[in-house]
Amino acid sequence: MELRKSYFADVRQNGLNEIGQPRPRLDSPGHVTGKTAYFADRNFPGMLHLKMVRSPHHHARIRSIDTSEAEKHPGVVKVLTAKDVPHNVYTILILIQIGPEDETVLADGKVRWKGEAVVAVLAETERAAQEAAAKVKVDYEVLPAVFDMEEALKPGAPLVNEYHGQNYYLYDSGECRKVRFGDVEAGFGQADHILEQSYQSSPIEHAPTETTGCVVAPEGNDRFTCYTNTQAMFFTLDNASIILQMPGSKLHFVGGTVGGGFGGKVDVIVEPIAILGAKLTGRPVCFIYSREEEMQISSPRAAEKVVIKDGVMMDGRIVARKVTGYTDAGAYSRHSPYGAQKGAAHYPGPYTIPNVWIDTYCVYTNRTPSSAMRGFGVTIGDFALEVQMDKLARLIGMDPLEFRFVNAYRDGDMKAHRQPTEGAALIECMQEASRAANWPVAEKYMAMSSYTKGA
Amino acid sequence: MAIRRGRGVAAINYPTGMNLGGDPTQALVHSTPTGNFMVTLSSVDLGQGMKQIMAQICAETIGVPTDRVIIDTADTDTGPHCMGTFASRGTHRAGNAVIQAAKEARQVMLEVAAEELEVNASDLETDGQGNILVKGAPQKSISIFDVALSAHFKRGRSISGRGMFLIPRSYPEKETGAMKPSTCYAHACTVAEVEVDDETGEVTVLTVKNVFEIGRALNPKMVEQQLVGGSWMGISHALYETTEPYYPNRDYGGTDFNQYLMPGPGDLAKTEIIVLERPSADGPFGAKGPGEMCANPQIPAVANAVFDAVGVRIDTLPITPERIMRALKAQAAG
Amino acid sequence: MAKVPVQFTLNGSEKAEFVDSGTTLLHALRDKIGDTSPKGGCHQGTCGACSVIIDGELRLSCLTLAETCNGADIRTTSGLAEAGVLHPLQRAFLDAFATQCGFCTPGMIMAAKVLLDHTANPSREEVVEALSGNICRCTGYEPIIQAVLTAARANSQNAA
Amino acid sequence: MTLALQTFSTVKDANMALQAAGTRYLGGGTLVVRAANEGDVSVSSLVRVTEPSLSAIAVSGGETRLGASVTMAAIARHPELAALAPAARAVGGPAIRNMATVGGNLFAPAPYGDFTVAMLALDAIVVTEDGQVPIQTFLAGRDASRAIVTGITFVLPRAESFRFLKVARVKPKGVSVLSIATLLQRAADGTVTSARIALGCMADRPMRARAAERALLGCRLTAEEIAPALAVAGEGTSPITDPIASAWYRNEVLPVHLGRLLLA
Repeated sequence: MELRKSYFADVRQNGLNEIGQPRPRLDSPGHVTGKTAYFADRNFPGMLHLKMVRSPHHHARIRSIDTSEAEKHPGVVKVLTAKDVPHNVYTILILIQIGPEDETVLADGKVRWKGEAVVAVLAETERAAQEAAAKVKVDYEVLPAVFDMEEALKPGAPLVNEYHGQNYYLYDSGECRKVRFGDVEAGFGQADHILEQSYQSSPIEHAPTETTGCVVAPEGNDRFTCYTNTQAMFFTLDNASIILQMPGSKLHFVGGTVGGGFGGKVDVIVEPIAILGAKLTGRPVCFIYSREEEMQISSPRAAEKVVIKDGVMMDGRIVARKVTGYTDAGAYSRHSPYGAQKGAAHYPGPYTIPNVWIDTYCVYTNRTPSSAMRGFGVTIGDFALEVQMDKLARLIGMDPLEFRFVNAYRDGDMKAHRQPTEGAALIECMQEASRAANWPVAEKYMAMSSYTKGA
Repeated sequence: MAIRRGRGVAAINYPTGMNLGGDPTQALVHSTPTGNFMVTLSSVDLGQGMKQIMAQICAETIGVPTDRVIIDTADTDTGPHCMGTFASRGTHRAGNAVIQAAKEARQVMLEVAAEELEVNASDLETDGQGNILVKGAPQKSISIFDVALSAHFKRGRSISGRGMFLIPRSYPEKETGAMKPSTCYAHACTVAEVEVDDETGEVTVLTVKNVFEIGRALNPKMVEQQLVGGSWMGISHALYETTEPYYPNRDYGGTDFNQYLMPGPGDLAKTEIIVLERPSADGPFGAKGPGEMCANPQIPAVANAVFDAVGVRIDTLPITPERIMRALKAQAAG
Repeated sequence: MAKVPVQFTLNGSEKAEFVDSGTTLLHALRDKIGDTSPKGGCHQGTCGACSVIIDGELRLSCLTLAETCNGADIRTTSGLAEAGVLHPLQRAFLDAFATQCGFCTPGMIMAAKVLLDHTANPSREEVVEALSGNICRCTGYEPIIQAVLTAARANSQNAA
Repeated sequence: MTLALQTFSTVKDANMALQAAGTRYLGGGTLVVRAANEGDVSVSSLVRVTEPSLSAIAVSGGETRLGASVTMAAIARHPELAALAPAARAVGGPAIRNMATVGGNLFAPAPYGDFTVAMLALDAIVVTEDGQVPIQTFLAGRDASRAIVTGITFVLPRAESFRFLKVARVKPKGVSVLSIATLLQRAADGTVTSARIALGCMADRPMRARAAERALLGCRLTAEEIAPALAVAGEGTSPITDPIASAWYRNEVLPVHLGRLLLA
């Protein structure tokens, strides 16, 4: 890695002792000696193992659940179903007033995705829990499922989630989050070329080497200590408090040393049910996702579809951009309504475009609920935007890098979501890339600056 | 058979934080009796090095070496609130909270030192090595060790501080979408060079040249860790990864690291990282969040390079050999 | 439940425990003996985080039953430092900033150690091959490869 | 019920124990211990055998016998088995190769079982207490097989006649998109006089590419002359679709990779 200090040297604070120094990481000696304590490195006598009975169907009504054989299985201490969960229908962003509550901790009457948690089995050993889980009998009536976002948005599509009433998240702005800036149709009217293209991704897993999980130990005083690898301590504690209808003062979360997260450990899934198990049995409980669960049950990055329509002039200026983004939330909201609107603010990209129209939809389908991941709401949008930029440049016969200089945002430029640009540095990144990659651009672009339009 | 070469470019920006729900983090700092500094937080280290960076930020602000700072984080019985580690917010939000707390603690520390040295606190400075000196008269000094002892046992002062950083909630305007979902933006431009086997659709990423603008590299080696690993993940996203390979068909989802594809140690592109620093107005020492954006520009850069190599557009991620083969066949069929 | 005796040498000290028949070595080490340096990243044999050295060979402790290890010499990363002095590989991982979350690190170090035990001056290709069963999600592998190459150089200089 | 391991000193005794319901044979553990870890509760008992002959490698003249417990690592480092080393090294990473056995590989479902693809090209004989069966027969009936495999025998190929290719997305240790093993005898003028081609991932278990084998006879290994063989390489295949690749893709690239292997 090279630090190019020549850029922005005038605004950088110098004379610092610790900042800017490549100090050794204080946690690394623990890592290389195997001494770092992750949540699962805590072991308690009498600890129970929690295994989840999961839905084998994408969408089904639950006619009945029979746990009697499982409860009799040797080593089984407790079997939990929806009725055991004090506040079973929840949604994590309720903490920031983004509702409705739309997800069950344990399925109640219906499953909406293959892999959904239905019954939790707590046993003396993992093996006993697995064997007992196999003895839980759930009678399902399979329902039609919908996997394709466009199909889901059509009238008559199977309804994924009754708490929403339709297969999209209803924002205060309606069926989508909207950004309106300038007059996009007028922009298309003046454009030399119009290019409309569609981009698609599929779900992506965080795949941290440490799977999601927690170990819960009763403290003996009605308090429970939860050793967890959550990415957000109080967010998880507060949601657990709501789900369990327990005062937050009864909960003690310990974490902060996580074997990789990448956004995959911001859902509140394992902790509430494990705490409930510890409360109802009085025993320590561990609930750790298997690798298969991490891969297919834990929330992935949402699949997205992005349709971009651009109006471009022969001189390279983009004069109008219309983006319709679809985020595949899967069966439940989790963080997806947030991600979709984060995308709405991002979609114009790092470019100054006078006429912008953005609609972003959060769509429900019968698949594993998606959630946050590194680059949440932006990563797939950037793929679409930057491939589109390449196509536009080629369409008008311009060098793709020069085309980006023409449109690059600079300090003071108004973004479509009506924030003035501050601290821009796109131009300088491109100038340095031009040099580093031996991709020459015209001198006028190398003379540009993010500071002002004039330079 | 032909191995065809191409290159592609992409440029991106990336927001720091998530203000659409309000974005707070708090920190507490206090001195031990011998002048070590305890930072208490509830922020989570996912491996990106949050603990180390908070230690350096506290050390810089107090004016002591980093090894005099201890990080106690992610115990909800002791640590004040943090929204969480996501949205590139950790360094930025928690760092600001630590600075505020450390400044308050530093002020008390200087006041105690001033009493010991019988000067005004405003006349004092730290040398970064654990001493407090009178400006312009460095021979007149006291160690922070002694200042802390004095505060604890003689002067009855608590060398401590509280830090709070909150970006107030932004509510998107319904009709126009006017909103402030984040604060400062990081930037990047990546040029990728690929080889595509036009008989099998296999893509080899030869080089990626990444230029990242991240505000301030608080610890350059740790920044490098993030950026190198992120660049790898970006390539991985471009060419390999998905839990649903036949999306929207729900079948054949991988369940292990053999089936969930990521580049192995034998697939590494020659990776170049160049870092620019345009300090952000509101970041700790100008820092922005580099952790997420570093994995984004490689995806379109690789996609554009594939097009440059073989003349077909793959607008669906991941860009698998199968998608390339299908596109090449469609192209050949005219 | 039938308990079976297991007895082996772990990092030079004798260990004897009774475990449930069918218990994996990974569980025996972590839950019975208390050596948590091998990590359970998949329990499928696909991530390498649980790698240990058994009688000089790299093995996955998650797929090895403890009772098949009677009499074996087992080495884990927690036993690598001697009298508090880090092994050159551990030193090299620190110096190369080759750890981020650290979860894969003990397994990586085991895989690298077996390589260096048999190959004094490995090529980059040999290092890549040696690490190929171990997943890292943070680093992009390059710093780890560099750390192993550096440790190999340090080893061979010491030997010279 | 817990998982219990029974250890026997003879294959005969182990075979008896293996007749009990819920019992499976433990080789290197890469398949059965994984299944148990993943919650396969249909297995409650594991059987293993410590008989030394199972771990023996015997090469005499060309005749080779590998005990069923011989590991991939042992094959890869055995000086007389150099021709097979690429196939042995195709299996897993270093730790897996120290565990995975010849016997286990015979049962590994696609996309695993690369070494068995090599064995199929060699027309190996699979040995059990019940007798000996050609590998192709064994593979066809492996799902119902109850007798412990004790070893595998074959004629060691001359290095120049045997070729092996594993195509993987992830390097150096990905699982197979497909694997190919070829054993070709050629006349002095270079024309192929006999050909055996085995394929991995082109069905749920290793299979022979009979049509391509026939088409290669009498050909020299030039792009032109092998073209007819490549054109029929996919005959009779029924490739798996999995997260690595679709059946369509596997069929699409099989002739490409076979061609490259033959021309290498």
